[in-house]
Amino acid sequence: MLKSITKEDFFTRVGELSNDFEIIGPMELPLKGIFYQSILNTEDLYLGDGFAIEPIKKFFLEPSTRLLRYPWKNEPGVESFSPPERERIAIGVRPCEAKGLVLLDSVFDPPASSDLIPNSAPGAGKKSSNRAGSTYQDAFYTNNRKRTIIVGLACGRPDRCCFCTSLGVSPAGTTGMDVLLFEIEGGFAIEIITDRGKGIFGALGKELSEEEKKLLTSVNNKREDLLEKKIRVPESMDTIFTSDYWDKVSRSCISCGICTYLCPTCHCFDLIDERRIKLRCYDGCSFPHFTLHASGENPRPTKKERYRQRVFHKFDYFKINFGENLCVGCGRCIRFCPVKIDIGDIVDKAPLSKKR
Amino acid sequence: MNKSQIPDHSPQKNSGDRNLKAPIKDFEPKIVGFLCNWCSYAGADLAGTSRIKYPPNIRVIRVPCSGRVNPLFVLNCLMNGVDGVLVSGCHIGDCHYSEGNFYARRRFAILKRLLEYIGIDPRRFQMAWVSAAEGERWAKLVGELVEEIKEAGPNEHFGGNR
Amino acid sequence: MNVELRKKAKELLKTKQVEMIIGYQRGPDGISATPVFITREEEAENLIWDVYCVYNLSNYLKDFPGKKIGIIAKECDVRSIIVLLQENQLKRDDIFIIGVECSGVIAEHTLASGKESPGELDFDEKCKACRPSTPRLYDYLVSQKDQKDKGVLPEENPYQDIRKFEAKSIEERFKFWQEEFSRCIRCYACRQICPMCYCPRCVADQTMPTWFSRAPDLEGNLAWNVIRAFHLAGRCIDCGECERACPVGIPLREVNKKIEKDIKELFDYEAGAGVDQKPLLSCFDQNDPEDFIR
Amino acid sequence: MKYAYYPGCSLHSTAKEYDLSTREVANALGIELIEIPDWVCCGATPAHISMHLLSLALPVKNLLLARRIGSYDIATCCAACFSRLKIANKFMRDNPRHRAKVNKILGEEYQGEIKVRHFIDILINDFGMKNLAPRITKPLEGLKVACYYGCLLTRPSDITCLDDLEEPHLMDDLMRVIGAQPVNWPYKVECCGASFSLTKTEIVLKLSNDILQMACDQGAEAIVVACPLCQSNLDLRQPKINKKFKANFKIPIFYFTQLIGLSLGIEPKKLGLKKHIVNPLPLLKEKGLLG
Amino acid sequence: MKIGVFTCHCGTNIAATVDVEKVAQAAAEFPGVTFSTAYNYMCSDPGQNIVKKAIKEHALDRVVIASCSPSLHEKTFRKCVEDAGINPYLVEMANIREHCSWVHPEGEQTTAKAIELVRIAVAKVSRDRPLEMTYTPIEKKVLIIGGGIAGIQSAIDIAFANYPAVIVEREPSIGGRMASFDKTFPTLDCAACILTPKMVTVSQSEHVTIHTYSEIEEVTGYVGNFTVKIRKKPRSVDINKCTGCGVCYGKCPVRVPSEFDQGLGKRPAIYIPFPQAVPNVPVIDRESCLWFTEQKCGICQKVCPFGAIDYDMEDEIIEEKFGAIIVATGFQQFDYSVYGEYGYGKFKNVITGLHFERMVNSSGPTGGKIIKPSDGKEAREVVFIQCIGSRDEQKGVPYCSRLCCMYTAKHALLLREHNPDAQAYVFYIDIRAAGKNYEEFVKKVQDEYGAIYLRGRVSRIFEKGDKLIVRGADTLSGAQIEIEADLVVMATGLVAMPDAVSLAQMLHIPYDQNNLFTEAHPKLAPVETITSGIFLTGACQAPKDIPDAVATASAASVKALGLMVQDKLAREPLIARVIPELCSGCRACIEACPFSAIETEEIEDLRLRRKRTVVKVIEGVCTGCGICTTACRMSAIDLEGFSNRQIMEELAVL
Repeated sequence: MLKSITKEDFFTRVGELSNDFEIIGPMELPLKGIFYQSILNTEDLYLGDGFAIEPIKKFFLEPSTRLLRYPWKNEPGVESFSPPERERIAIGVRPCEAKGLVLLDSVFDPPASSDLIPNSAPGAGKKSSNRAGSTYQDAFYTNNRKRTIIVGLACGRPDRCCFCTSLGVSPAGTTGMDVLLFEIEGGFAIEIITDRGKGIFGALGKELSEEEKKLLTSVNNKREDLLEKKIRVPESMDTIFTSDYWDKVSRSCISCGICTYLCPTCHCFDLIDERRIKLRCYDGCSFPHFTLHASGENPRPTKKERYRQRVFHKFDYFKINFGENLCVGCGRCIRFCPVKIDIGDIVDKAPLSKKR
Repeated sequence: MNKSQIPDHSPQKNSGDRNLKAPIKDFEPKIVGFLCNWCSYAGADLAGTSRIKYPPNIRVIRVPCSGRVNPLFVLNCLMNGVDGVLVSGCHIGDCHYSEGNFYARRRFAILKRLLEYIGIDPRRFQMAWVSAAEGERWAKLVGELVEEIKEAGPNEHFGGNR
Repeated sequence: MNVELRKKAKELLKTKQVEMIIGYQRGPDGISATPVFITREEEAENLIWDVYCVYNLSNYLKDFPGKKIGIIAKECDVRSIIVLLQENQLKRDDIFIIGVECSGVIAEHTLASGKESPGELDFDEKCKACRPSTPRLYDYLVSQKDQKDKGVLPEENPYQDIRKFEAKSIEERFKFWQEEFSRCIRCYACRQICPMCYCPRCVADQTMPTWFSRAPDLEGNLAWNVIRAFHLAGRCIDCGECERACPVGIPLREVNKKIEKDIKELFDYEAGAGVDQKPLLSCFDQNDPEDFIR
Repeated sequence: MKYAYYPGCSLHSTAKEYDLSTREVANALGIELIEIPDWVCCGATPAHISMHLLSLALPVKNLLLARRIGSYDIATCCAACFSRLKIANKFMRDNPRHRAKVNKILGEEYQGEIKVRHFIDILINDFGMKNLAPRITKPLEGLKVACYYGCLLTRPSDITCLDDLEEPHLMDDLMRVIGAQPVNWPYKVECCGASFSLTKTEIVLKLSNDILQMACDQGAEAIVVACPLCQSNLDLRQPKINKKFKANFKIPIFYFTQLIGLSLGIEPKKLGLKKHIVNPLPLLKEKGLLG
Repeated sequence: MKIGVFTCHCGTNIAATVDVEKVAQAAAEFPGVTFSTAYNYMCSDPGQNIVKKAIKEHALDRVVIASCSPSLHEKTFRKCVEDAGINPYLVEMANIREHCSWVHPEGEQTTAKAIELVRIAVAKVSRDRPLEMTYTPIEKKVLIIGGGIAGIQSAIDIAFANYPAVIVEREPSIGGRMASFDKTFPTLDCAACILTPKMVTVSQSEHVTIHTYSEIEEVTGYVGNFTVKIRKKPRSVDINKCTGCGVCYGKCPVRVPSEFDQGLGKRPAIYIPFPQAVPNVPVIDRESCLWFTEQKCGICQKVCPFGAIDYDMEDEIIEEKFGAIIVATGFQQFDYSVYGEYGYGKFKNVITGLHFERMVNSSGPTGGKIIKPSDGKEAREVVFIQCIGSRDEQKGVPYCSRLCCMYTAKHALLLREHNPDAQAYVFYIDIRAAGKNYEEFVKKVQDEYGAIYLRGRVSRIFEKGDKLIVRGADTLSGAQIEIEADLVVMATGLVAMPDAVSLAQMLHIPYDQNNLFTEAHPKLAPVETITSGIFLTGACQAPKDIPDAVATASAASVKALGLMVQDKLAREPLIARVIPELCSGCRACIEACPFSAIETEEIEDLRLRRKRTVVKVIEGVCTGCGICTTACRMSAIDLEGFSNRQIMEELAVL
């Protein structure tokens, strides 16, 4: 269903919704950038062309989640934390980030049991789905997914780091969205995708005329052309596992967590005990201690192995397990890398022809 | 196994929804004191043997030397809602290990200024020299600390979620 | 001067004085500079040195223990090499410092605004507190005859902003840092890019004991950022890399500078003054100030 | 070689001959002295015992005036001026509190950066004795002199930083270069009583008598000084001393610049040799140093 | 983990204000606590038996005693649990008496605090680690650096206990400063008469080895195990062949000023410093010997009946191991030539006290006549000036040299004895004669020997004719004084040897702003240094007269012997421990350690798969202060007994 609404109407409706929902959306902090935050005043919502620094992931797979607690008592015992019961609407989510959530679903909320989110099915027709065969559902992640309606915003001005089209994501893609907004003159074109979306915005706006629809389609088609960066994604990379290519491309890596923490699809975590609470916190394969064993042995002792792991997880292993690349081409890891390492380039230029 | 469910509120913590501690009127601050074994701890012992009364708000952690006190200990206390931290050692020149308090003095001069800069009330982190002969001084010091930290109020910025 | 630089690099590689040269090359965007690691003579043609060479490459020296490394270093980078030498993380004989005269580098974040030429771009904040100069330690100097006068002027009072901030109320100060630190995602880019953060296992990563929370909440973030700065006391040479690397724009230099100012005032100590300098916190003066002690 | 020249009040009045001879010597050696325009009192005795701030502000005022004509070191001859300017510089460098006050009074920023030099220092360290020696056309051979340094030239030594505190030798060195024969005597830095010059003259007479006596005992035929107050006490008061102590001193008191001037072949008239109470000309004639 | 908590009533000392039973009940609820009880006097035998019995019956493996201060009974309970089979370092004490019951009133709050103190102790004990005492072997030999009276006395004491001692002396003979003194105050014994027998004793002792004309080159190691390199300078005379017959120095054609006689007399190029020298073997001064300066002469070699002269002798470096080191390097005289008002040391007739000692000595260069060095005429008017260099913060040292008052008085007395017509004038600031019979002695010199004492400083000395004019103030009468003196004697102060700092750095012992070696504690450990196994005696620590030097020498010997008599050196295991995986090798700890107890070592890094340098703690040397633990940013050094985990656990339960 495609409709158009004025900005005023849209924000009024968001204001109404904030009575029943927590509104999450991008907010611009002067000199700092754009951040997804809990929005208390609808005027704070930033729906321009800029991208948030952190992806929407942090509201689903949280940077730290408190799982359980074991009090300082003689009697052994565990108290687990229950996921919070609050309904949310995430506004301004980009197509790449929404696609990222769908990819995360395959790990934390596998499709077999996830009937609440219709669009979460992994790409049909791919060679295999969920080879891992996992049916584990993470209570916290699933809860966040179930209780959050996603209102997307199509991209108007991709920057030089964006390469989503190379990963099958479109700047106007609807995967993972309940509603998608297109900025048009005087307001938004609004595409209602799911029933949940209809539930909150269904009564709003007026149908688009055929002409307007046509215009929108043509604009949407042009959106893809705005992307300068195109990369070639190989089917498999296992021929170059032992190549010294990895040594070369990882040399300038400083082993920080920017690329993994800001990635909409990275989902490695660590379980930590702090003051008798068990926490789940982000972890990243780029950190030197990522796979450090208690014995002191580390199977990935250098940047080379760790960087290769990151690329392989995204463009090889995940594909084997879930049939898709674990990358949505959002460009964050390139944009924010302090030493300008470009994963797109590295994948694109991987010397695949070299046989093992 | 004793298993129960406890609700967790917003993982995105805002300082606003921190539970305030007891109202300031009845506020009894919790103070942690790191005391060197040879002077300050012995001074506190002397206050005991001399039966000099002082408020019970201080918890003493015995360390061999003020030079043993890691700033991370102090930070850990403050971040977990302790209302005041005291590091106390031998007077300069009296250190049992001859130099420990010199290092402590330098280290905490920097930390104290840094904490103030970050916006932590300077009353919450203090340093003192108390000798083994200064039982009276120890008692007086604790009394003054408790008063000062009562004035500063509960350390409500931190530790509310723990 | 790039010609001279490349010539020297080739010579060093050819005569096997070094096995590798760490330097700068033009980045994929055609404007900015990125690190490059050169082992063959012909690669030396990629070397550049100009106002876009922001990075402190000394951070990479620890990646090649036992190897003879040539490194291109400006004054601030050299200061960090000096601290690394002080702290026995490098052997002087293992490194060949190709010093470059620097009259300031650009503020990299302003590149994003679409400005490109040096004239339009701002100089990095760190350069405003630094006198344009020749490195204090080098094995070979590439002088910058043509660019000398383009330098930024040293700030009259390098700690003016710090003093201004100190004058604010304690609540204001707390509110400011609470907001700044609240954005911290604990990606540790500040640590990883810092040449001084070479600890085999940072206290932030230790679990026996866990020193402070690893969760990116107020307590964990404040503890991390305070300790990061504290552990750099007397060691931070203000290369500004931490602040540049921070993806969420936390003004980390304002914490570092605060300590820098304090130790100057309290102990008349300046980081990176010389290879034989004793570590700030491993020495003392009988007359260190103690007016804060009761 | 250019210096901002601060003569001070004595050199414009009672010690005119010191000023004259200094300028002549400087001129002969190609040392350019630019007199600081509108210079004021250096803040000696009256100021520094009555108001500390004034005693700093006055010399700093002069230093600031000197700064206006360019960045030259200051040359001065009077030991008291030298001392005051040096002391002011030290305060301005090391004492932020005083610096702030003085700067506020004078409305200019000054941090003690201008160098204050005594003319002896300039001759020895800038011009150099090696360069001086070949210029000597009339060496003062056979003239036995006692170099008398007085109190302010070397004291306090951490401020003046000029010569050895107890056993100064710079003037002796200069005398040797110009061919005179300095005697070894113990009263080089004895007090001449200058501070009591007007209030308790009898003390001055006693102390100056001792100095004259010691100089004569050690065989000196003349005394060489670098301070207008020393000169006036030893020269002006000789008749009174002779009367009081029934002595018969007739020992000329020269400024070192006068003797250097003579050795450079400058006419005695230009050096103000006639301005002394004890006429030095008979001695010089006797020694054959006037022809 | 099975923790037992034992709460003590301490009669009513604790029980009067703390509900002890409630504390015991609360403790039972703490994690890991499987037994909790209270008793009237826990430290008594029955109390300790309760602990032991509970350990056995409840198979406890850790114990918390809630009672008094650990400074009182920590050792008691360590022993107690050890008897019951638990590692003694698995005990913690909660100080609920000194820090709780005695300082707070009776009430809820006090009991609550006691419970919390127990809680903290339980948390700490849960992170305790079993520790073992460490033992290091001891090399049974003592090194004595310096062969003056202090060093000689130390050697005699150690030899008396049948332990070997080695004296290293820089000069060709032992004896030190005392050998050049004439008489000693206040008894006026002849210095040589009381020193020489000691020199002979020490040289004849089978337990003492003497290396004269030798210096310390390098010191490594730690208490019980010092390795010392000694440089033996070439004497050019074979000490084993020489019999001390003296033919060689009788025939030597060279004459140079004698150091022993302070330049007042002359000696040949091959010489013994003084007749009683030990060893009685000459040495060739290569700087003045014609063989070495002009490659001619060689008379001594020709005349020596034993072929002992060896011109080709070279430096020899020997290495020995020692268990303890006694430092007895003594002092030097303050150099008074910094004083311009006293003529910068240029006046011939201004001399120092040591000159005077040689002059007044009847076997000295003047045969006991007190003369003016300028013309050799007898001196009648002699001015003594005290505090030369002492108590002078500008040009000298701030401290009082302690013995100048006494030796000046002695000199004034000897002056009159040697020349009844002479007159002594003594300028002083204060007379400090605190010692047995000292004040009496000074009084005697004033009353019976007519020395004129003038309280004030000398402002100037200058030569006038063949006299010295000494101008000074007598502050008691307020008069200015001028004395026409024949001789001025400077009572120069005692200052550190010129190379004291380099020796201190070699030994890793601290020194003060005057370069005097610093004792471990000014009152309670006056002969120890903070470096265990190194002791101080004599004037290298502070100015000392002979009785004090001898007393500290014996004290230092006893301390060294205390080490010698032990089989092994037992050390508390509460010391620092390095976690090599965390160590970066930055050596901040080495810089900070006051005891030099940390050194570097190379390890194989599993994670990096390469060798790298880290630090390690020298167990015998570490005192457990923990300064290193905070100097280490990466927390790679921990302190047993007060470990990071223990303290953080204590903080976690607050």
